[in-house]
Parts: sequence; C-alpha cells; structure tokens
Amino acid sequence: MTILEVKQVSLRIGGLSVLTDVSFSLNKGAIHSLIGPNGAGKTSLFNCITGFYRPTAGAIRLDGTSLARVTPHRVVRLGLARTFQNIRLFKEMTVLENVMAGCHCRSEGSIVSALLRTRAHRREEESIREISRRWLDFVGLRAKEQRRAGDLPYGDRRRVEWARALASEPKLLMLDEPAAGLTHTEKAELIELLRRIRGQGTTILLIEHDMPLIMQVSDHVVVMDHGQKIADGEPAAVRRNPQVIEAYLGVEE
Amino acid sequence: MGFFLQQLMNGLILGSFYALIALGYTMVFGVLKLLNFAHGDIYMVGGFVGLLILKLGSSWLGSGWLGVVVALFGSAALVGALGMLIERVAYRPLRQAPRLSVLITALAASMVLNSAVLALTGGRPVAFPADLGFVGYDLGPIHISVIQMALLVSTLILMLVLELFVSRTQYGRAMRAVSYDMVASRLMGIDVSQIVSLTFFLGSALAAIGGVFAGSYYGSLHFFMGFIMGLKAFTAAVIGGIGSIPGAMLGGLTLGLLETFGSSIPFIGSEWRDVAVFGALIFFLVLKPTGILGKTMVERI
Amino acid sequence: MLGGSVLLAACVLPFVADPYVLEVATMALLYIVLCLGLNVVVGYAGLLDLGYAAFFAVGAYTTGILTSQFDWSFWATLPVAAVAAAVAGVVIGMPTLRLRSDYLAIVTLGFGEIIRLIARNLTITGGASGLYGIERPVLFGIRLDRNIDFYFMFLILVVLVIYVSDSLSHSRIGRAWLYVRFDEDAAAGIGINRVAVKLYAYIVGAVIASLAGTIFAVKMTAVSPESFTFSQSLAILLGVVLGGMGKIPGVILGAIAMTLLPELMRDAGIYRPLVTAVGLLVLMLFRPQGLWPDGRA
Amino acid sequence: MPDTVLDVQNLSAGYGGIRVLHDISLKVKKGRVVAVLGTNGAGKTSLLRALSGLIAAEQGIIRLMQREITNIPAHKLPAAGMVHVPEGRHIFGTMTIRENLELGAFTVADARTRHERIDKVFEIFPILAERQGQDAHYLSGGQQQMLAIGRGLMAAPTLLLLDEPSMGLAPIMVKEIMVIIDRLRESGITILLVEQNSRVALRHADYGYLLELGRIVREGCAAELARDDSIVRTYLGEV
Repeated sequence: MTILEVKQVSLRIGGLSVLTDVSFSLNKGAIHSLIGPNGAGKTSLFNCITGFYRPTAGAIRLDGTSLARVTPHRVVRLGLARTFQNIRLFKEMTVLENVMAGCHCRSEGSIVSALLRTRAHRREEESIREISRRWLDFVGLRAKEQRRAGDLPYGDRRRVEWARALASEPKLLMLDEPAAGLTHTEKAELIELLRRIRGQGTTILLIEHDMPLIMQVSDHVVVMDHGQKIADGEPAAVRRNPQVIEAYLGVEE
Repeated sequence: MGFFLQQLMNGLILGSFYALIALGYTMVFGVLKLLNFAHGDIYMVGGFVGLLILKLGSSWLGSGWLGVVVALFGSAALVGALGMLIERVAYRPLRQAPRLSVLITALAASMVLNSAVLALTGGRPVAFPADLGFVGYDLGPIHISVIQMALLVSTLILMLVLELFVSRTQYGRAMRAVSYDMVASRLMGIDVSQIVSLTFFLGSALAAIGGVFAGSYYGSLHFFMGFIMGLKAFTAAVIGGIGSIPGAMLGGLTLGLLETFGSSIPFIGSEWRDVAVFGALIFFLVLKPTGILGKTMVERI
Repeated sequence: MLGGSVLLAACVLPFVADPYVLEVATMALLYIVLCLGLNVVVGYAGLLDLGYAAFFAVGAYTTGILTSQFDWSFWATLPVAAVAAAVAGVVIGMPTLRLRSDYLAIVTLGFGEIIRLIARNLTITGGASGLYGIERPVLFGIRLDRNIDFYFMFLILVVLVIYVSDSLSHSRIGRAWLYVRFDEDAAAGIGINRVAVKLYAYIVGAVIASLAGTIFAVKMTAVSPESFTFSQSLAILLGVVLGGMGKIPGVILGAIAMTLLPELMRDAGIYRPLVTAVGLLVLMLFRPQGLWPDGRA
Repeated sequence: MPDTVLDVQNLSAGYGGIRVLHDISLKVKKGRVVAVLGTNGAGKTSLLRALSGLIAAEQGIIRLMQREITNIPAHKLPAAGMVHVPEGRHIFGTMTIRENLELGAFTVADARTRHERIDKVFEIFPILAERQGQDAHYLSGGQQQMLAIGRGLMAAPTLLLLDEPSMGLAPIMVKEIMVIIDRLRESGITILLVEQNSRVALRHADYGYLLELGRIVREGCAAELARDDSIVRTYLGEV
C-alpha cells in the first residue's frame, strides 16, 4: 500500500533547476529515509511535498489525494505533519500549549462557541488537553508540560516538536534532521521512538545525515544527488550502490 | 495648453519632493529591511534646521540664494548626523528583536521628533524667510520662476550624484552588497554597521534638503508636515519598487504628476486626491508589492 | 476576587465623584474598550494596526447617521454598526493580511486615513464639520442623557469586552492567534490557516471598536472626522503597548494611564506629547514587554 | 613555528547555547592544502564560521600567523590575510561580475591595485573576463564558484578558507575547480579546504582532518587517510 507517491517532480527556481524528474513512492507503515549530499535537493523536495513550494512539473499524491495547489495548512489536515530542521517552537508559550497547536487542525471550536462557553466547546478543550498530554507522555515530557518551551534544553525541544507533529494525527510524519545535535543516548531514544511511532501504523519519512542511524532504523532509503533520485531501496543495497558511494565520496580514479 | 504646462510644472515639483524623501525610505529598506517611520519627520526637522541656519547666518549671508544654499548644506550635514544617531540609539539595539517591537520603536522615534518640534514651535506654522524673489521666465502662457528651476535641476543633480555614488564607488557598491547579502558582505571585509550608518546619513541628508526646499518654496514650515509627506513618499517608493533607487525617483515623479493632474479632473477634485494616493498605495502593496522597478524578493523558510 | 472588588469600586465611583472625575472616568472606560479591542489585533494576533480609529469611526457614524437622519432608535443601530465594522474588517483584511507585517502597518495607516477622508468629504457624514443632533437612547421610556448613564453604558461594554477577550484567549482560536504571532511559518506548518486566523482577530477588534463608537456618538451627540485621526489610533496603540501587549489587566492599566497622563500633565502643556513620546521610546528600548509584570513577552 | 599560518587550539563554539564544535585543534602550515572532511552536519561549516568570526568561539584560541584572532569581527579578517569563501557561494547576484570582484578588495582603497588584481583573477578564470559586465546570477553553478573564489583572491589572502567548492557541481566542473586549487597552492596561497567529497579533496590536499559530530576523530596525511576505511564508515555507516 502506497501512502505517498512522488511522480516526475521537477522544480526550477529563478532559472536554476533544483529538482529534475524525481519519482518514488513510500509504503504505508514503514520508516523511510531521504538522503544525499549537501545541495542534493532534499529540502526543496520536502518543501514541495509540504506545500511551501509549488513544483514546476509532476504530481504528488498523499494516500490518493493530489497535493497540487494545496496550501501548507491544508496539507496537515490531509494527514501530513512535519518538523523543522532548525526547530520552530513557539518559545514564549508552554510545552503543553505548543503540543496543543498540533490539535488545531483536528478540532473545530469557533469564536461563537468560545464566547458562549458551550458544553461542546468545553468538552473539546478538555479533549485537546488530554490528547496533547498523551503525546507528551509518548515522548516522555509530561512532567515538563508547564515549562516555557524556549527554556528547555535542546534535546527536549526536539521532543516537543515531535509531540506537536504527532498531535495532528498524521498518516505520514516527515522529520527534517531529527537527530541533528542529539547526544548518543538521545539518538538511541530517537530510534526507539521512531519504532514506536511506526508501531502505531504511522509512516515516517526522515531527512537525515546521520548514516549509522539511517542504516539502523530505515526500512527503505531514497538517495538524491544534483536534484535527481539516484537510488532507492533497502539500506544495505543502497549502501553498496556504486553511484551512491560516488555521490558521497567522489569519483575514484 | 498653458494650464497643462502649469500643472506639469507643479506635478514635477511636487514629485521631486516625494522622490527626495522616497530615496531615504528605499535605501534604508534595502539595507535593513526596516520601514523607517521616522523618515517623514526627518524631512520636517530638516526644514526647521535649515530655517535655524538661515536665521543665524542672515546677518552675514543674507537670506537670498547664498543663505539658502548654506542652509541646505548645513541642514543636510546636521540632519544626516541626526539620522545616524536615531539608528544608533533606537534601531541598532533591536536588530535581533521581533519585527513588531522594531516597528513600534520606529513609531516612537517619529513621535519624539514630531512632538519636540511641536513643543518648540507651539504647533504654529513658522515662516521661512527665504528671499529668493519671483524672477523668472515667461514661456508662452506660463511663468517659470528661478526657484522652480533651481529646485528641479538640483533634485535631478542630487539623484544623478547618488546614482553614481551607488554604482561607481566602493562604498556605494558596499551598500548594494549589504542589502543583497549581509553575511557575504562581512566576509568581504565590509563593516556592516558602518554601511548602515552611511545609509541613514545619506537618506536623512536628502530628506533634509527636501525639507529646506519645501520651506523656501512654500514659505512656511509646520511640525506636522512630515506625517503626510512621509506617507506619500513611502507610497512613491512602493510604486517605484521599494529598494530601488531609480524606482524611488520614478515613483516620486509619477505620484506628483498623478496627484496634480488627478485633482484637476472635475469629478475627482482635490478633496479626493489623498484618497486616491492612499488607494494607489494599497493597490500596489497588495497587487504589485515589487512596484514598477523592484526586484522580486523570494521569501524562504 | 480582585476583579470583583475593582468592579464594585467602579460601580460606586460615579455616585461619589464630582462631574470632572466622572467625565475623566467615562473617557477612561472608553479607552479601556478601545485598547482591549486593539489588543486582540496587536497583542494576540501580532498585527500592527495603525488605523484602528477607523473602526471606531464606522460605529460612531453608523449610529450617528441612522439616528439623526433616519430616526432609528439607538438600540437598533447596534447590530448594524457591528455588521458594518465586520464588513469593513473583511474588506480591509482580506487583501492585506497576506502582507509582511510592516507593509500591513502602513496599509492600515492608509486605510485609516481613507476612511477619515471619506467621512470628511461625503454629504451624508456631514463633511468636515461632522454630524450634529444625534438622538440620545431611550430605555423603558427613560431618555438616557446624564453623564452617569454613559458611564454605566461604557462600564457594561468594558465588562463584556473583558469577558470576550478572556474567553477567546483561552480558546482554540485564541491560541491560534498566539501561534501566528510568534511564528507564522511554523503555525502554517502545523495546520493553521494563518490568513483566516488573522482575519478573525481583525473582525473581533473591528466590532469592539465599532460598539465603542456607537456609545461615543450618543454621548457626544455629535461626531466629526477629527475624532478619528492617526493620533487617535496612535493613542490607543500606546495604551496597549504601555500596559503590555496580550495581557488584559496590563492593557486596562495602559488605557487608564493614557487617559490620566494628559490630565495629570496639564501643567506640562505643549511638552506633553514630547514627554509621552520619549517615554514610549524608553519603554521600547528597556522594557518592550510593557509595564505589567509577567513572563510572556 | 614561523611556518604555521593557522593554529587552532581547543576551539568550542555553537549557536544560541547549542554547542556544535567541541575542542577542535588543528594546524595549517604555509603553502599547504589542508582538507577538513565529514558528512553533512558534522560541523565543517560551523568550523569555518567560527574561524572567520561569524559565530562566537566559546573556548579556545585561534591564531593567524602568530596573531590571535579569536572573536575579532568578521570584517577585519580579510585585511589580516584570511578570506572565507562561503558554502553556497553567496555571490552578489544583482551586481556585475566586475563589481563582485571589486567588492572582494573592499579594504583596498587604491583603485589601481584593485584593477591589477582583477586582471590577475581574469588570468586564472578567463571566463569571468569574458562576462565581466553581466549580472552574476546569470552564471552557471561552476562559474559562480569561480567568481566566489576569484572574489576571495581579490583581498590577496595568505590563507583561503574554501567551504565545499564542489557542492552541487557536475564531476567535470569539480575537476576544473580542483585544478585551480592546485594552481593556487603553487602560487603560494595556503588553503583550508572543507569538503564532503572526500576522495576528490584528499587527492588534492596534503593533510586532512575528519570531523564527526563536531569533533576531530581522525587526522593524517592525505594519502594515508585516502586508504583508511574509517571515512567510508563515517559516511555510510557501519559496513
């Protein structure tokens, strides 16, 4: 079963070809990784999928629904959550409030119901709190829910971002460099967490540089270089692929 | 025909005021991506500083051409320095702050200048006693005074000099480099703070010259004259394409002409003139924020 | 508890105060409403609106025109004023809320001026001299025309607006405002429709200002364009910033300060605006979060 | 050691409290090409940014030709003899090629000296001379890289810091850039070359350091490192 299909996607920015004819598909319930050297076009592709960039050509489908012309916030509603490479938390707000942001697209309380303080409104607020707390438990941060997000240590800030993304109940969770800046222990915890997320049936797409981690945790790897997909398959096979080795280490003469 | 030429003249003169002030908005915006709310007030202060110099110097220089020219240069230098000071005191400490705080601070800086002049003048218009006469030439049905010509010619010269400075000198290039890529500029050995100060100096000096011109041309100054002028000059900068120096000139002249000719159309009339100007501002910001000559800015995440 | 005592004191005040104090207190209540309304826009959603007085004008003129020229009852004009302000909010907000924050500030300034200039130039609004002879409201056969009546009308509106601000700030939409204010891109990235969310803030703010305008019109029995200048918008903004954006008690104190300071500084005369301006600059440089203590900046 | 151009001792640095460089020590001797290798996110770019004052060094000492330059403002370094050619080239796209080069010698007041240097750069990169009046963003990726290096040379540096000059370039272009690096070394310029493309870098370098998670995990002369499979392990995971 395919959850995400990327079909012949190309992107040009200001006359420069950033992505050329990229195609691959991701299976439901697996951990996928998108890798490639610096400047390979990974982040551009990520931004195309999440609706921040509009591809010049090609199609992207999430669970059968086309993502062409869908704005970033609608993409989340359709079941695709993301985290940011450089962590974008609402630093001035509490940890709990940050995670509650993830519930926004799964709730519908309006201005009117908030003003009338209706029962349905109170119940929804309660359930948003409850769901957010559950995700904080999931990432192991429940005890810090009232802390200001900006005051947390780096590793915890990453977790808040994961919990916030998970709270939007994604079918596909895209993590942009989740291991960057983590200690060895935190990385081991990340791997365990990724497996637990997969265990719930959520598909994961990682953009990562940490090869040991990728090799250990991925079911499937997509490799890009110069804006093109150069390989795609199981980690072990991808690592032996001469084109991949060349992309990373350079040509052997 | 005579009416047309007269209106053309009026439009060009009004437009050159707008252009002189629009340049400051555009340069500061280019370098710092900051909307300098205080800029209109700098123009107003420039007029008053010029007035002060004119009065102080009148016993030696008189209040004719010599006195006005000295007032122009003196005001440009002093008010240029004032612009640098404002950047130093009010904007530089906030370079990493949220944009909302920076905007409110800029607003506060504008109020300080404005209310200081209010306090000094008692809120009354002050006469600008330049004595330039009405000597001029009759071109067919219209009369063009020497001061009108002087105003147009010196505005054109100033803009030409600025354009040459920006395109031909190392500091001018550095200004463009900083507005394009601040980090790369530092790696070239450019002291970004120094360039920002320079930008504020030049922008404020040009606005001050505009202020002294306005005093000499209209004969009086008022503490509130910077507000509406600032808003319109900003409109001119936006129409031309904010960040672009030729755009500021083009936008200023366009707006000046539109305003003058627009208010002579019977059904529009002068009372709707400002509505049309602000309408144009909104139209451009919403539909063509890059203006006529501006470059597209790709906002990245 | 504290809120209750303050409210009680506010109810007793008009019975013990002299006419001057009552007048100042009434103006303070008006400013509290306006500042709380603008606080939804600036403090919650982070949108710098420099033409907020325009919505105040929409309310005042709607009531003024309908009562003085069409013989409507004051009470019947209220929903019309609210709807008119909401429509104005949408018309102004829809095209502009996608803009960068500093462009938005200047566009709202432009709109504020446009609305004032329109009021100045139309016949129906009374042109530059404004509208006169606005009918006073009648309630259960009693004509409300004493200062104390308007004091209580504003007080009721203040209580209502506090309730609205508080309810919204603890709701899903109130949180969304903060998300958008603190990081727009991140908010969009987690599924928040930023344009819609900003538009709601704009509309709520517009309606609040408009209601303040309706009472203002019947209290003064006259409205003129000069009550809705840029300086008016600026004074409201100052109240919000002074007390601390986003915090209800802070904004209330800020509004009171903005009403009282000019009264207290009567001796300073012409230096008054200068003192205010320097104060604001110093505040922004040294305590940008406002005077009200508390964490969230 | 008078022949040491750059001497870094126990350097630690980071962004907003998050440390990305830990206790880095390295030396670059005069006339050498020294490569810093590592995967994305290993801290290579941060290392260059710390050396050139774009991020603050929290600990440690940086010396350029015996002179301590730790935490001096970035804009003072070109005059001190060190130029950083950043990753992603960062050319001034809306300015002409010639103007870009003029800015490279911003601190040189004398226009004649600047023109002589521009001529020298044109000798190394004839394509830039051909297109000198065009806006820089019309150049291809490889030509932009040449312009970035040429602009760096305008300050007549003793030490050139090159950040991933091969990034995003086709193999043939990479080769061309590397030949130029050889030529620069011959002309006496010392180079600190940051590269992910390790095979290429080591073929043209004298000495190399391998970075992993912000620490130096391996160093040695280039030939030795090229034979070492620890690099493959770092790059592609345990085999």
